Amino acid sequence: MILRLIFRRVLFLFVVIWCASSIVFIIPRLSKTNAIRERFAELSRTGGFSPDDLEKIIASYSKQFGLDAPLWQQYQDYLGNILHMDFGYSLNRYPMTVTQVIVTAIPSTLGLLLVTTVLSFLIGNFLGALSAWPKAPNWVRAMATPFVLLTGVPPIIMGVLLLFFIGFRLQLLPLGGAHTIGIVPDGSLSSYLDLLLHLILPSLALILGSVGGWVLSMRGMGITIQGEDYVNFAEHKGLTGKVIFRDYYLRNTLLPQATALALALGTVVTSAIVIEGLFGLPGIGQALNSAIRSNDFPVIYGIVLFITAAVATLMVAMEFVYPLLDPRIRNQ
Amino acid sequence: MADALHKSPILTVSNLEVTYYTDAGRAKALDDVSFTLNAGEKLGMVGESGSGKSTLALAMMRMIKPPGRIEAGHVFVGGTDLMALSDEDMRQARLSKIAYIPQGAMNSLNPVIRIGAQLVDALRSHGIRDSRAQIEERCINALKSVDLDPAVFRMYPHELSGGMKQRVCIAIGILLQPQVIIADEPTSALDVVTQRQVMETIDRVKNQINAAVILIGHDMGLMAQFVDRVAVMYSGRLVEVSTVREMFTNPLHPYTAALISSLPNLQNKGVFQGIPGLAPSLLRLPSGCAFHPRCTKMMEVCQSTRPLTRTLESNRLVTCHLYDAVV
Amino acid sequence: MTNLLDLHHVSKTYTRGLINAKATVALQEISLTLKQEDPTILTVAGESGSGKTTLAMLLLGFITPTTGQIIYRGKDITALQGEERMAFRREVQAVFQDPFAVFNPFYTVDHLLSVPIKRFKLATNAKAARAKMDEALTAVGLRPEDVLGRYPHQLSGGQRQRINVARALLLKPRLLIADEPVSMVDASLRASILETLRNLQRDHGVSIIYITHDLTTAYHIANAIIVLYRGGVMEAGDVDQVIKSPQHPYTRLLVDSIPWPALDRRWGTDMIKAREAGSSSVGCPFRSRCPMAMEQCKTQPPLYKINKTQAAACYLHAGHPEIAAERLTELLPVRTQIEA
Amino acid sequence: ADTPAAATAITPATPLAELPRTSQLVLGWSITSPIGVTNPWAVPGYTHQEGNALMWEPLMYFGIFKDDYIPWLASSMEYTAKDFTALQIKLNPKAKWSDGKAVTSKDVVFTFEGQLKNDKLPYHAAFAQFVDSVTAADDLTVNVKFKIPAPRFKFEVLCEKFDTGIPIVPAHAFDGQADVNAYAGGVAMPHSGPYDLVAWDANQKIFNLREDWWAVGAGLIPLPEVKRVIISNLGGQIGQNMDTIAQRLVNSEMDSALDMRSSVIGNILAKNPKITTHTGNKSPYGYLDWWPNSLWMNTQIAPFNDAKVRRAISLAINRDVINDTLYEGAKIATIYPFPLYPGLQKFVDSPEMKALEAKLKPGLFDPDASAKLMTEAGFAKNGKGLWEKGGQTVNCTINGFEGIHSDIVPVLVEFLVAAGFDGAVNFGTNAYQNMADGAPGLYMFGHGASLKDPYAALELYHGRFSNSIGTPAGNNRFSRYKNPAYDAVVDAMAPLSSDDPKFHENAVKAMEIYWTEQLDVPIIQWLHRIAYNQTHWTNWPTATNKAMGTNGAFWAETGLLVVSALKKA
Amino acid sequence: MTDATLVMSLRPSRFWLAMRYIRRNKSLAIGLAVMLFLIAFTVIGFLTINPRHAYPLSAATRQAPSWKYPLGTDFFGRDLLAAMVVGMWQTAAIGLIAGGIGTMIGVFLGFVSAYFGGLIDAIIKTICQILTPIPVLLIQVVVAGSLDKRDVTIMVMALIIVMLGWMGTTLVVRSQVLTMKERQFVAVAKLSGVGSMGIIFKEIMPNLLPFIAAAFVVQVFQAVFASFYLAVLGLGPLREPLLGNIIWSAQGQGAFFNGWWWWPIEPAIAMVLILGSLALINMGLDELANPRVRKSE
Ligand SMILES: Nc1ncnc2c1ncn2[C@@H]1O[C@H](COP(=O)(O)OP(=O)(O)OP(=O)(O)O)[C@@H](O)[C@H]1O
Ligand SMILES: Nc1ncnc2c1ncn2[C@@H]1O[C@H](COP(=O)(O)OP(=O)(O)OP(=O)(O)O)[C@@H](O)[C@H]1O
Ligand SMILES: [Mg+2]
Ligand SMILES: [Mg+2]
Repeated sequence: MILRLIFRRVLFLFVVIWCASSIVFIIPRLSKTNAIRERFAELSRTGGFSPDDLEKIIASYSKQFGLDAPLWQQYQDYLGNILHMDFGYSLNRYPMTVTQVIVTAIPSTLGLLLVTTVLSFLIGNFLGALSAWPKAPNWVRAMATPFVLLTGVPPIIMGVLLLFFIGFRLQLLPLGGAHTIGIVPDGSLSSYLDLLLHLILPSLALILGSVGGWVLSMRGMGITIQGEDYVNFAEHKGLTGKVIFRDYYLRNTLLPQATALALALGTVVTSAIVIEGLFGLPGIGQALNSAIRSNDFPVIYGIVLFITAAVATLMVAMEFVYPLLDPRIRNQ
Repeated sequence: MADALHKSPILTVSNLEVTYYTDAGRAKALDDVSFTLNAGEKLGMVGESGSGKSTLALAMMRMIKPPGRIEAGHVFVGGTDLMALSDEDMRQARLSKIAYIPQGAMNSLNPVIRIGAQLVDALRSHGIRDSRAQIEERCINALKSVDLDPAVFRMYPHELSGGMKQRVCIAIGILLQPQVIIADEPTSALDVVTQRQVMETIDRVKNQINAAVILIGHDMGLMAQFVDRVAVMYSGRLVEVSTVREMFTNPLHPYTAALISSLPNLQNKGVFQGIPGLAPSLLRLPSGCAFHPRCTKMMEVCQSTRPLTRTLESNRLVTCHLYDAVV
Repeated sequence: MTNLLDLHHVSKTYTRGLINAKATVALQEISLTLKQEDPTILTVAGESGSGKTTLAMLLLGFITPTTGQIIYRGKDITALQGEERMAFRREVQAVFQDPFAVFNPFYTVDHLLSVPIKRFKLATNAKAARAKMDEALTAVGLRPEDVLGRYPHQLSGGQRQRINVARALLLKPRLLIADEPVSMVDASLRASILETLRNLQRDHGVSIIYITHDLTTAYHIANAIIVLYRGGVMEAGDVDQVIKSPQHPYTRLLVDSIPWPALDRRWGTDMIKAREAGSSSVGCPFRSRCPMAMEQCKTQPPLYKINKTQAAACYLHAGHPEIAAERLTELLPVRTQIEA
Repeated sequence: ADTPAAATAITPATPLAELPRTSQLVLGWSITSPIGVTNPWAVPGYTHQEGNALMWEPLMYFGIFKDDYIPWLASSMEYTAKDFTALQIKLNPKAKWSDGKAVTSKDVVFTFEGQLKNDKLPYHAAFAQFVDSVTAADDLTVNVKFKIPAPRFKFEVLCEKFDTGIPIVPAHAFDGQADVNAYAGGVAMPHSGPYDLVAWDANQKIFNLREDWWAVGAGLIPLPEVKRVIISNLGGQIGQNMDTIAQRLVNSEMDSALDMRSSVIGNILAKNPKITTHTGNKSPYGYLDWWPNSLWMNTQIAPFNDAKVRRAISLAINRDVINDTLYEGAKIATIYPFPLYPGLQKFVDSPEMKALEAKLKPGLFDPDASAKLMTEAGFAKNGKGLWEKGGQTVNCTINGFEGIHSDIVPVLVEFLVAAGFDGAVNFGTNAYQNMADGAPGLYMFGHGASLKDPYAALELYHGRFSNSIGTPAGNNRFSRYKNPAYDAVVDAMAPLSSDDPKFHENAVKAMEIYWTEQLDVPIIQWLHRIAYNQTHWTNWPTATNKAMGTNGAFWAETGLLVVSALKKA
Repeated sequence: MTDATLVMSLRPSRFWLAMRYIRRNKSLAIGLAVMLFLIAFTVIGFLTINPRHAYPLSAATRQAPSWKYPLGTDFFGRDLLAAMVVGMWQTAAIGLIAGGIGTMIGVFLGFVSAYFGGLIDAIIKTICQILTPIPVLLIQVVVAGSLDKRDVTIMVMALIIVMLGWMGTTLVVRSQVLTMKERQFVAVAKLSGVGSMGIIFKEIMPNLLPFIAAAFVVQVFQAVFASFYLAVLGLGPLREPLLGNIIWSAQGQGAFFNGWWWWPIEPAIAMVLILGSLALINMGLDELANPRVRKSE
């Protein structure tokens, strides 16, 4: 029974990954662009190549990367390789493998995104729940509207504004980079503080850019729940506000929000593309951005798949967490 | 002993008045409602839908929410005026002095936490600092007293049937042995067999803790089976309060009379006698007595003057011009 | 003449979930006949979950039986097409329990009445349609100008339910399924709605299947009664007979639990046995709650004909002759016994 | 599959010694190359930019502003045949690899033969075209035999300048490497340059000075004062953080960084007077690159096969506006397909060229003349004011590259739209593909050919590169132009050295055809505007400080010369 | 009972009721007010400016806001006032096209899926579920990055955004129709002889209008957001003065560093106003569609 469920979920996971991989495989190939050629154009523009018949080198490399095979063949190989967890080499950063590109980029992104996503999730949900709660002080409830406005400020704009006012005008915080130049992070306290200092602005941009959404959705849900009979009955029972808030509001709203959290991690990577670019942080967003701009197919596939798989896995994992959050699901 | 208790009412409601301020205008949902209740007594509260029964219950709990407002009145429970309490004291008073068993027991339990926890949090919120084991024992006793298996303590609401949930709500209601229990249509969602079980349960636990019970509903049959006295509401006013027997044999108010004669019973098969006309909207109440457009005994005075509530012999209350002279 | 309605061993089983199918038997082997020439009011009673609504949905053709057939005027209703289907739609109508839910909140209440007039072409022009609507509303004691043009939430529950009845009146169906038509209406209004229903049968020859868990109203309106428990027929017969002298332990429990609005008929003093969860699908469904359960009850008891107008499915009556399920209807009286 | 050779990070085995900021040089750059790749043959991952040029050395450098060769691993390199078919290389006897082994002719032969045989290496095509054989005469002497006269081979291939030329690689480092293209190299790779890679992660790349650098001992150069070079990763997309890079330079976080937009560099200087540029604190703040940009087009497809249309496009472009609006008055707009380095400046200043220019007016902006030509070519304006023939507008989508063209291309498009050409911008990832395929439209791209004389640039339009439609054109040969008369002129130039009068005569002829036929539309000279922060380091290469004569870009092949010449402030 | 009131308050005959309602529903009021302001800005703008000035080389360059150029000009010589007007209009076009098509697809699939059920439902639902964890914007970036920029017009941009933007609406509509389908008035309509189409369009659809309106606003929000995002990355139609494009080109020229703050800030503010008002309207509509939320106000 439970095995069957796990089997079905894993199957689902595979289908999701297959769909995502097919989409990312097909779309960039719709234009006839030869990734290798674009790469060599880049190289020859920055020099290092004799302008003489580049085409020969291009043909040679196209062969090595299997780009000269018929599309169908490429697709098969591609799927086969994915099954082996082998995304191949980056075209752009050969002989680095796609896995290495991701592994290099992920710590920075993960550190930034995980922290900001979780923080904005917590802050947003807390404020959202509060703003929906009739017993909350008026000023807390009034905060909902500014937060809705915040949902209208995409992280990139938030980043640009923060950079302009705090970075340029006030010169309060570092303008970019993950740490002070020349420091080799050695795990010491000071190197962490240095890192933290550099991450304040990008984190703020990400948090402020996404917290509004949480406030909104949590508020909507909180208000819905507030009309539920069991909340009324809780008041009739003479429970303290704290208990009602915690056990009757939060417990019941957290469930759908948890799924949304898993999904949000996927969308936040998109914000990372712009934020990492803006603040010169070498993470997965940057890796993806430059891969897209240089037709580095394997890296594009690798990253999109990685993120999709991560989100899908989280979602599936959530389904196994649900029963812990909501006993009603346990029986099904 | 019973007699001694009967002498001093455990619950006194006086001049309660509630208004809802809606978009469409003001609706006076409770107008000058007063009655008393003795310990161990069961009062039925009947009336058409929208006549203000639930509003009365909520007002007694001080749980009227905006756009509603309690405009005036007092509710004395065992000598304390609930209306005069601070918010915190009122919170404490709920469940410990006056308990409310909700209308929709189906949805009144938090679906994500165990039944046990929902009993425990009620105790803890009332400053009970006993050990875990003691508290658990107390809860299990409460469950047992409503005929539930102690195993229910560890169950979730969705694992219970409607009748069981209703009984859990009753168990919560008696947890702190309140002096007054208000049950708002506790069985309208249940079938007759379960309904009977639940009513019997309420009766039994009431006897255990000697509380006064107010049963809200519109099923006269249920009232006949269960309560001692019946209060009839019409458009936010209490039009009659009598014992069941008196009400069935000698209804005073024309509305009550119509209500009684519209009841089906085994003797009068096939006779249907409704009350003509419609209940008025609270927003546009007729002048004078709200019932006069439907009243078979309407007099001129009824159209212009609001009748006052009078206490007749044997403690019956009635609000009707017919009895202006009697007093 | 063909029968108005024939149910041949109709069963309905709900399965939930595609993979781990969990089956609920909602209705079991019901056979029933209604004659065209004898319009009647038949009550189907039973507690919650006994399959009453399922029966209504089957009769209306909204769901199809798992086994068995429903024959309407000689035709299997699942096989109806085109004209015949339209005719069936028109001739078999319903009044539902919740007087609010049947109104589309987007429209004024006129919608409820004007749509069928339009669809079934009951009137040739708007004026005739309006006249028809007025007539039907007046017949249920409403003043058309009071209700027409209003939104459902602007009317009281009683008014809404009466409009429902007016709708049934307007269509003059041959068969009316009334699924708990008064359970959500104030006691004071019940009487007038029930009266309208009864007039429909008496004056317009409409057969009514009155579905309820409320034996009081059943007793007052119906001629015959079928008592269901977990989808199976427990007892059937003349309504007076069954309610005044119930033979099946389940019917007895039901009747005992009715909160009669009478001072001389009180509930018994002994507490009744709580319903237990789960029961095996074989044997008498009431077995687990039955105070008189016997070893025998592990097999499904047949219907025993106790007297001319009463039968019960219980081994307590094993001395009486068995009666085949499809002949059950023969026991049910048809003519209304007017005004005692 | 072979084992992955690259790494995800290189961490120093022991913590790096603390150095004062004054001994460290911080350079801002976008590092996109694969971590751990130091092997010049790990193509296409390897790039000499991003610091690798500090590890590798060529036979000779060419100091472009000094206009002379700078012998390095080779002490001499001479053509030994009059017709430029043989070349002898003598190595510096003191040259050593970082592992202490001597640099010998074996390494040179290995390097050359590698390029010749391995068609994945960047100079394979050049070697295959010219080189017949490479032999080691002794440990320090290498003889190269050419198949055909190769007068420019020494300069183009064997010398490092700008971003071209090849480094010599150690033969022994490749022993046992199955696939030399997949070998990353890492820190283990022996190299001849003075800086060792010591740390590399996503944020930065750190090099330490190896004080036993052979060139110091050989007396080529004093010991560099820069003890450590930190290349700080600015992130991939420059456009996104141009503001911050400029500000960080002003804040002296970095000593130098990648080149700046013309709109930005002036402000950098204004905000920090310690910062200087190639031209000091005066416009145009930069030095000339070898990569003048033209609007190229496929001269084989309609309507660009019509010289009138090509000329009309040129006439629609207002080069004064380009200079004034985009480049703060610097004279950037050009009419030549080559950069005006000393040798080429001499060429264009010759009376013949001046006369030709006066006659043809190649830089003229004249919308009326443009319109006249278009009408002659059979076009008429449609309702939207765009030229149209047979229902087709002139597709003037300009294919270009966002990172470098985002200032100029939008302006060009407006010129074209204003003159009735259907202009648009394509900074897509297929821009280069379109150029290579010869898709309709205009291609903004450089020439990257001539440095000393116009031959290399003029050869780009030779008919032998005129691939037929459907096959990709070679890099920088997007014109696909075919004209026997033109080919004859260029062929005549090929075997001649640049100072040959015949060469000059033919070059002028070729330029006449280039302009009249408008083979492409020259737009701008390419400038590198690099900020040099003198807070910590001085003696940056500038127009007046030609000591090393290089172009001053630390990321170019000559970057080692820039870094090693720096003096503490 | 309450959803009846809300539907009615949408009716023109209930204009004053609607006004009164809006006064209570502050987010809707503010959102609509800002939206009206933006529309007025664009419309009046189109009447007063020359759209040609939204393109480079049409004005003096790098002018700070002044009487002549109220919003200043940029490095390329665009009059930013004209650019704002045209950009706002183009943003609206993308939002409306993408939002409209997306909503139509979503509503259609949602209805088909829920109303007919069975295999169709299973397929549509599964597709939605499968596509949900795929980060849509990421795919859109890949798509936009892979296209020939010549082909990226405003319309194409909208289509890219529609491509993966319909699942949310589908699922919302589907679940709404599923509950709606079980409502008794549908059964009554069937009894009244109404056919499938009649039930879908005459009985169910009108009741879903608030949901569809909310879904539409969400779709427009997402479309505007996505188009802005792609444009900021330089993946949109590059010549057009899309708000994102303006920021993109400002960043490319170091506008902040050079002190041309108005260049990126103006489109940023415009975008915030657009997205913010959409979010507020969405929240307001949410209150309309969800009676419980409304009750609390
Ligand atoms: N939150 C509210 N806002 C506005 N009016 C309200 C509100 N709650 C109740 N009312 C009005 O107050 C009156 C009394 O309502 P109440 O719920 O007390 O009636 P009731 O007798 O309990 O009816 P029922 O039998 O249907 O439960 C009704 O007319 C109702 O419309
Ligand atoms: N759509 C359905 N899917 C699965 N099971 C169903 C469905 N509808 C009804 N059932 C089950 O069938 C049984 C009979 O249900 P039905 O609704 O007919 O009962 P009922 O007698 O009308 O009850 P009530 O008095 O509560 O309306 C119940 O056990 C119910 O849970
Ligand atoms: Mg009530
Ligand atoms: Mg039912």
